[in-house]
Amino acid sequence: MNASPSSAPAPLLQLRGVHKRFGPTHALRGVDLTLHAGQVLALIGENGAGKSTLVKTLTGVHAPDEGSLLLDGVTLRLRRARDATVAGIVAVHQETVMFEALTAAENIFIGRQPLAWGGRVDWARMNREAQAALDQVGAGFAATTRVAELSLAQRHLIEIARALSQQARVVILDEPTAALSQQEIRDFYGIVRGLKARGVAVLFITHKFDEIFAVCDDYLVLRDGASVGGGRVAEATEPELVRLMAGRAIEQVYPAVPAQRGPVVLQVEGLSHPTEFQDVAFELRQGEILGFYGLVGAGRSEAMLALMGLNPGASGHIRLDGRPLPVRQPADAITAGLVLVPEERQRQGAVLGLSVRHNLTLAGLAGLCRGPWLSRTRESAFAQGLIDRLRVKTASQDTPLSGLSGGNQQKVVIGKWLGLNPRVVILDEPTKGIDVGAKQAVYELIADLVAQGLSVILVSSELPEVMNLAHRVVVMRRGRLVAEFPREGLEAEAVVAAASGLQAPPLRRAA
Amino acid sequence: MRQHHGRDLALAAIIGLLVLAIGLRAPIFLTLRTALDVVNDSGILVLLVMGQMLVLLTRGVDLSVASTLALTGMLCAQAGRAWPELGVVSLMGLAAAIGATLGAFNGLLITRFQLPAIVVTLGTMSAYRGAIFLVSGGAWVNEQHIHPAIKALPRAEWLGGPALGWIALAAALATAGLLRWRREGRDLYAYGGNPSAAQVVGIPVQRRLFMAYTLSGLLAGVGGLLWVGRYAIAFTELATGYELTVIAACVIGGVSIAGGVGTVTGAVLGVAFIGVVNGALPVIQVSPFWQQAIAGAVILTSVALNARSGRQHRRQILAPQGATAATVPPTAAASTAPSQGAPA
Amino acid sequence: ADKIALVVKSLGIGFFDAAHQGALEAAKELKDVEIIYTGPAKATAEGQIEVINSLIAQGVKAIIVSANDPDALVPVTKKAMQRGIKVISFDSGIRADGRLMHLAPSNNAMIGSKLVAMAREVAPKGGEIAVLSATAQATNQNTWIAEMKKVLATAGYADLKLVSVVYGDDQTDKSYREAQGLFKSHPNLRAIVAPTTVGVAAAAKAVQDEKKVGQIFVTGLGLPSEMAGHVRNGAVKSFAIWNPIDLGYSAVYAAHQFVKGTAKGNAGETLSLGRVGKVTLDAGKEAAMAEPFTYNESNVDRFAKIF
Amino acid sequence: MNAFGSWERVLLLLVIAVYAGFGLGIEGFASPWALADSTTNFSEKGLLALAMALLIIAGEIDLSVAATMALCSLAMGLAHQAGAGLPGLCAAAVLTGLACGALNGWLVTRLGLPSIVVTIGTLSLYRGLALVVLGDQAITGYPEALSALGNGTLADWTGIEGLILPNEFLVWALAAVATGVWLHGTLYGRRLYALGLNPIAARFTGIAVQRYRMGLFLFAGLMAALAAVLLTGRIGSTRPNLALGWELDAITMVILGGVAIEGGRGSIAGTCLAAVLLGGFTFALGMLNVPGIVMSMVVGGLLVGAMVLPRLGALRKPLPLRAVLTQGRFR
Ligand SMILES: Nc1ncnc2c1ncn2[C@@H]1O[C@H](COP(=O)(O)OP(=O)(O)OP(=O)(O)O)[C@@H](O)[C@H]1O
Ligand SMILES: Nc1ncnc2c1ncn2[C@@H]1O[C@H](COP(=O)(O)OP(=O)(O)OP(=O)(O)O)[C@@H](O)[C@H]1O
Ligand SMILES: [Mg+2]
Ligand SMILES: [Mg+2]
Repeated sequence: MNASPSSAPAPLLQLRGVHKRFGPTHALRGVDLTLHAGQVLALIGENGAGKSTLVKTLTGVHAPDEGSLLLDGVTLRLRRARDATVAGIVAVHQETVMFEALTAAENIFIGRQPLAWGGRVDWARMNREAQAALDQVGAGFAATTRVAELSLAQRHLIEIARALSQQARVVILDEPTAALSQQEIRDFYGIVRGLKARGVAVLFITHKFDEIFAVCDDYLVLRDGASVGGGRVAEATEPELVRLMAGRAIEQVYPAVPAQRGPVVLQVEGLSHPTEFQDVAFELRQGEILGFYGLVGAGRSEAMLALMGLNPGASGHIRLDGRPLPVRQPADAITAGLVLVPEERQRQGAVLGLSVRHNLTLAGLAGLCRGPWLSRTRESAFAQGLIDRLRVKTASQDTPLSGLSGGNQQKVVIGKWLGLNPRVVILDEPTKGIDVGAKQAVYELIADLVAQGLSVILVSSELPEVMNLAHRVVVMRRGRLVAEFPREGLEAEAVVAAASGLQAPPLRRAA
Repeated sequence: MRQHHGRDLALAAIIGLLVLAIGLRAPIFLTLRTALDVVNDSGILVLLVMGQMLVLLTRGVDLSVASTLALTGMLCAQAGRAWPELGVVSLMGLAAAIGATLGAFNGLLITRFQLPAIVVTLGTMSAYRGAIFLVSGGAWVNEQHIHPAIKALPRAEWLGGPALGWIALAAALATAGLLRWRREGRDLYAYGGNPSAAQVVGIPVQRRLFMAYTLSGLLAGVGGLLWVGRYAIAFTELATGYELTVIAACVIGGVSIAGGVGTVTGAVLGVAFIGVVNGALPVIQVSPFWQQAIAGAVILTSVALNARSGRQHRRQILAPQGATAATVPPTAAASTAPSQGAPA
Repeated sequence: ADKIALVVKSLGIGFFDAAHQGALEAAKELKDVEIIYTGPAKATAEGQIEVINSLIAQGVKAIIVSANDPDALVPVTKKAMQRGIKVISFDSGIRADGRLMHLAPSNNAMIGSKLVAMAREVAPKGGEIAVLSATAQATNQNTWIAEMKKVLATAGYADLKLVSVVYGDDQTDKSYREAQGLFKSHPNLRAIVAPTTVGVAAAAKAVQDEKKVGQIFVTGLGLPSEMAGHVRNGAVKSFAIWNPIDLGYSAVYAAHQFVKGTAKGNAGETLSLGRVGKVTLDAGKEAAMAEPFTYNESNVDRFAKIF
Repeated sequence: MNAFGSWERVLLLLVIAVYAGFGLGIEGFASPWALADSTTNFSEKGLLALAMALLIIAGEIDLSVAATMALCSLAMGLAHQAGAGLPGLCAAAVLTGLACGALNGWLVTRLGLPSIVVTIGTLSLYRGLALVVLGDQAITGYPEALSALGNGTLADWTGIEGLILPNEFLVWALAAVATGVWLHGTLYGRRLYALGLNPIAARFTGIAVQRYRMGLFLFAGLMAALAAVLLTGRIGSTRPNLALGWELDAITMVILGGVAIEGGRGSIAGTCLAAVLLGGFTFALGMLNVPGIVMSMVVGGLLVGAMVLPRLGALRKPLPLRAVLTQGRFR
């Protein structure tokens, strides 16, 4: 089941029958993979299919339980992460791998700084070379900038520069564009093509189909830890890929959203913060999905945190059902029925050390208790209900959340609010880094929610998502609401233009 | 790093003011003699603080330093008594070796078994202390039995300056060099800043941690030899509780307990601060009963100030003040330029 | 053999180790006595209580204790006495209701005047003196300092001025620093009196390091083995200590008589202490041994070999 | 999170082994009097350990608990000198304990400082204050009622001869049960674990993180006050060095009890078993006349050994105990 490129003699990198187990989880079950010089191979699969695990075995972070790795036809044993780097295999990992207190240059060269006489770190040379690598990826900042001062997207560029500067023969990109803006993604494609032209083999992991079709030559699909198909991208179609990934056909990614909307539920006025956003004002109706679009760093997440009382220094007026809602801390908002699924899943949403059950019941615990006393039976019944409803893939309720794949973690994080029967759900980038199947599940969930009369604020940087789901879309740029569009007649260009500030379209209020 | 300069300057200024204020009350405090006393008194502390700082950078802590110091001191004193023919160099080597071994044992437990440093060193703190009792049978090694070379070392003058000062300076420079110019040192910052990322980029994490604890032990061991020489005595309770002083100096000097942050300059200033306060309290005749309370208050104030200065500035998303006037606010733009065309 | 326990403030103190020697000597003479030498890890009353509890459980016949706190040990020693264990204190006493007798190494007034006399010896024409004590809570230290003050207030000592009392907490580095502080704040200082073994050694070292030998003299209570070097280099002219060996020896003799029932612990009772002689209990059921013995160049080396 | 997991079972076996082994091996150890006395080795420290366990599970630590005890005892002394009776003394201790806890909590929650640094500072401060007020003095002569409280046994107030369990032990046992039920049986306890594992996510879930932290420091102050009342009653004297170094003993109990120092894992049962284990063990060593310093060395070794042993098992091939140990909390 190998991706076989059209014209290439000896493969550069080969994986044969790789197995990896984490306790009871069989994450990789005999994966075979072949990669040629100058080839861009898309590795796709649902959440938890084993993609990141595969990357980690390729880079020496995990040792495979079985199977072998061949470079230039020679078996290679990777004992530590260093060994992979030395062999020319480098990765841009899914989680950002950054040292905030250090400069960009140091981040690029950490652990392999150029040395001058006497084994001293050669700072001058390091800064010079780092600057060159940064310029190559089009980063517009100095190599001596401290990472703490850089944005998320800029940090990603550093990671890419790190990979580039290692004279890599194999570059692995694990969802590299998740945090990049449209423009940056286009620049990024250029970088990938440049690598390809230099004869570097690229393993590209993504959940975005447009990327597969834009830059990849071949694809390999993983499902449940095994390779289930592959071929040339040019000959593939999106539904086909989806079917391979999910093991079933998914015709309709975006569900139909009921059109009728009720009275105004949430009213926000004059939401401001000294440095982050100003005068954010909007209304939300019952059964409505309000899309919040903007480029990364537009301040949407910050504004949402303010609604939850999580952003000290913010001020403004919030009304729920016409009554003023003073929000001083999250509990105020939550009791009133306003809940948030935060953007940074691992840091803000999930308690990774706690089991799936306990994560699911954490928010609604009071409702599952008898008085202050915990009730095991109620808890596990409640958790099982949510696991079934959201189709969470987990070995058991007692599995720690850390043992689940990203997408399944996200389901759990969303799921914990549903037992509370909230009035308004704020979803901040709810599909970041999750696969089509899971995405579809999340979308269906959203549709479900509004059908039940809940209201949803959908913060997203994925335009199709916003355009297909939202009743209305508001656009934020540099901390301000700059435009508002009704669903009918929504045009992608206009939305993107508003978000990037290319033109200033009139602010229209949809009634 | 730039922020740190500001912090170091502030601390240096505070120390300067403190010295002046004390000098006003007791002019004798402003003499060279006092300065030398403070230097001599702080020399050993600098050694320990350098080691502790390496460990703190990795998000660890070494609570066993005082016990390591005392055990090494006791063993060296006994070795000096048993073999009077030993020279200062071999004694120094012995101290370094013993200290490094004790530190390496901590490091081994921490890296090999992946145990939390605070617990391991809490355990070895008691264990090493008990070992002193076992090797000495509880007996003191007295002034007349301390090897003359050990006694002479901390009192020597090299190049017109106190030997303790030079040794401390050497340790500080070596640490600074390690942290600035060696990969090993940079790796400590990286690991402390983001341990899992350090693993991913291929830093040999276990080896670096092991190094940090070994060096901490080594420096504590050398400190032990100097301590025994300076006070010409070795006994079980030597330097009990000194680990808190060491950690306090680090904290005052801006080394973060949370790892990844700290400079040698800052740490040395932290030591200087403690040295000045300790040296001043007897001179200005503050009631001895106040000393501990003052020490606590100083630690609390300095961490509070630390937290204030170190608080992450949040990002500026809104265009900064001056710039807002230049760019027309979107609402205004919308109302004045409807001609640009509505979407749809 | 009858088990007699010697509970000291904390282990690893030369003075008590010497007392242990004396106790063993007494045990040998008394034949049917077995000595248990023990103490807590830190010099606290709580630690001693734990130790005494386990001694009670062992069923020792007598407990001889040097208390870290005169009051705190009373409940536990009362418990011990209820269970038939004879409790006496030595060196540092327990409150009267918590013991059968207290054997003071010397009487407090004697120690006070001895300390002043030794200071006078190095400051014949008068001058400033200072006291370097152990911890601020140490009962015996404070009693002695009070006694010193009484003596200094008398006519013959008007020219000796006690300018400061500082505390080295029985820690070497702190005592050393306190001594240095004294040099600075009192440039005319003539003598430092340190009635504690850690303090006297540290102060002598400081005098030597600061090259003040001959200008400032250290005196106080110390062990010959610990002080011999300092006497030789001149920082110390003389110092005193009661004989800890005799103290341990006598305490065991006293305890033994309680165990055998020959002593009851009534005021006025006389106990015989083997080779040391006899003591008589005063109204507070205390007995004092001799005046502290003074050591100087002439005899320190001889005694340094013994304790 | 489990109230009684495999590590607790190991501890229970060890407790049984220690008591049975020493009971047979040392004459007098198994007598009811000795057993009752042995509880004083851990009862007051055990109170501190209960609070410490909660704090560590929640990702905090309080090194100032023992110093707080000294200050509480001082407050009792001052109240006594002002003529207060037993209730007044207790009130003084409790108020002082809560005040100390509140200061710790305030520094941690308001200024956002790491609790280990804060409490190193307040450790010095509180002890220092006790020293400032007391100086070289001790306060003694407490009312008989307090002494009766500190030295009494169950027999004294039930009137049943032979029930010689000391009051300290009873108070500790009651506090342990209450704390255990709270931690393992209520939603508040559950939230504590979430807090220790990921405070940010906990806050996002609506848990009033800072209020919990503040509450825990207050609880630590309260336990310190309780321990101070009992200890002061037991020894009838207040000195600045009261309970010196007990914070480390309490932490040792907690860690040995299987609470993970990085937070989020551990149980009250484990903490209590460790307290009993250490208490019995040190008492037995005391009866063997092992010097105190060697004892603390052994305890230090035990602490490290308890953590290394399970991992040794995991590294080598099967050891008999391995299955039990590796499922413990040290992972
Ligand atoms: N360190 C680990 N311990 C235990 N289980 C793990 C670990 N890492 C991964 N797994 C499990 O292995 C499986 C594969 O996970 P992996 O992260 O490779 O998925 P993925 O394909 O990258 O998913 P995603 O698209 O969500 O990133 C999952 O079931 C996951 O729960
Ligand atoms: N310079 C930076 N430093 C740290 N974190 C940053 C930085 N820039 C962006 N981020 C992260 O990216 C997130 C997005 O920023 P923000 O909330 O301001 O904008 P947004 O419009 O919500 O963007 P997004 O599309 O990522 O949701 C923030 O939550 C923050 O964690
Ligand atoms: Mg992944
Ligand atoms: Mg965002």
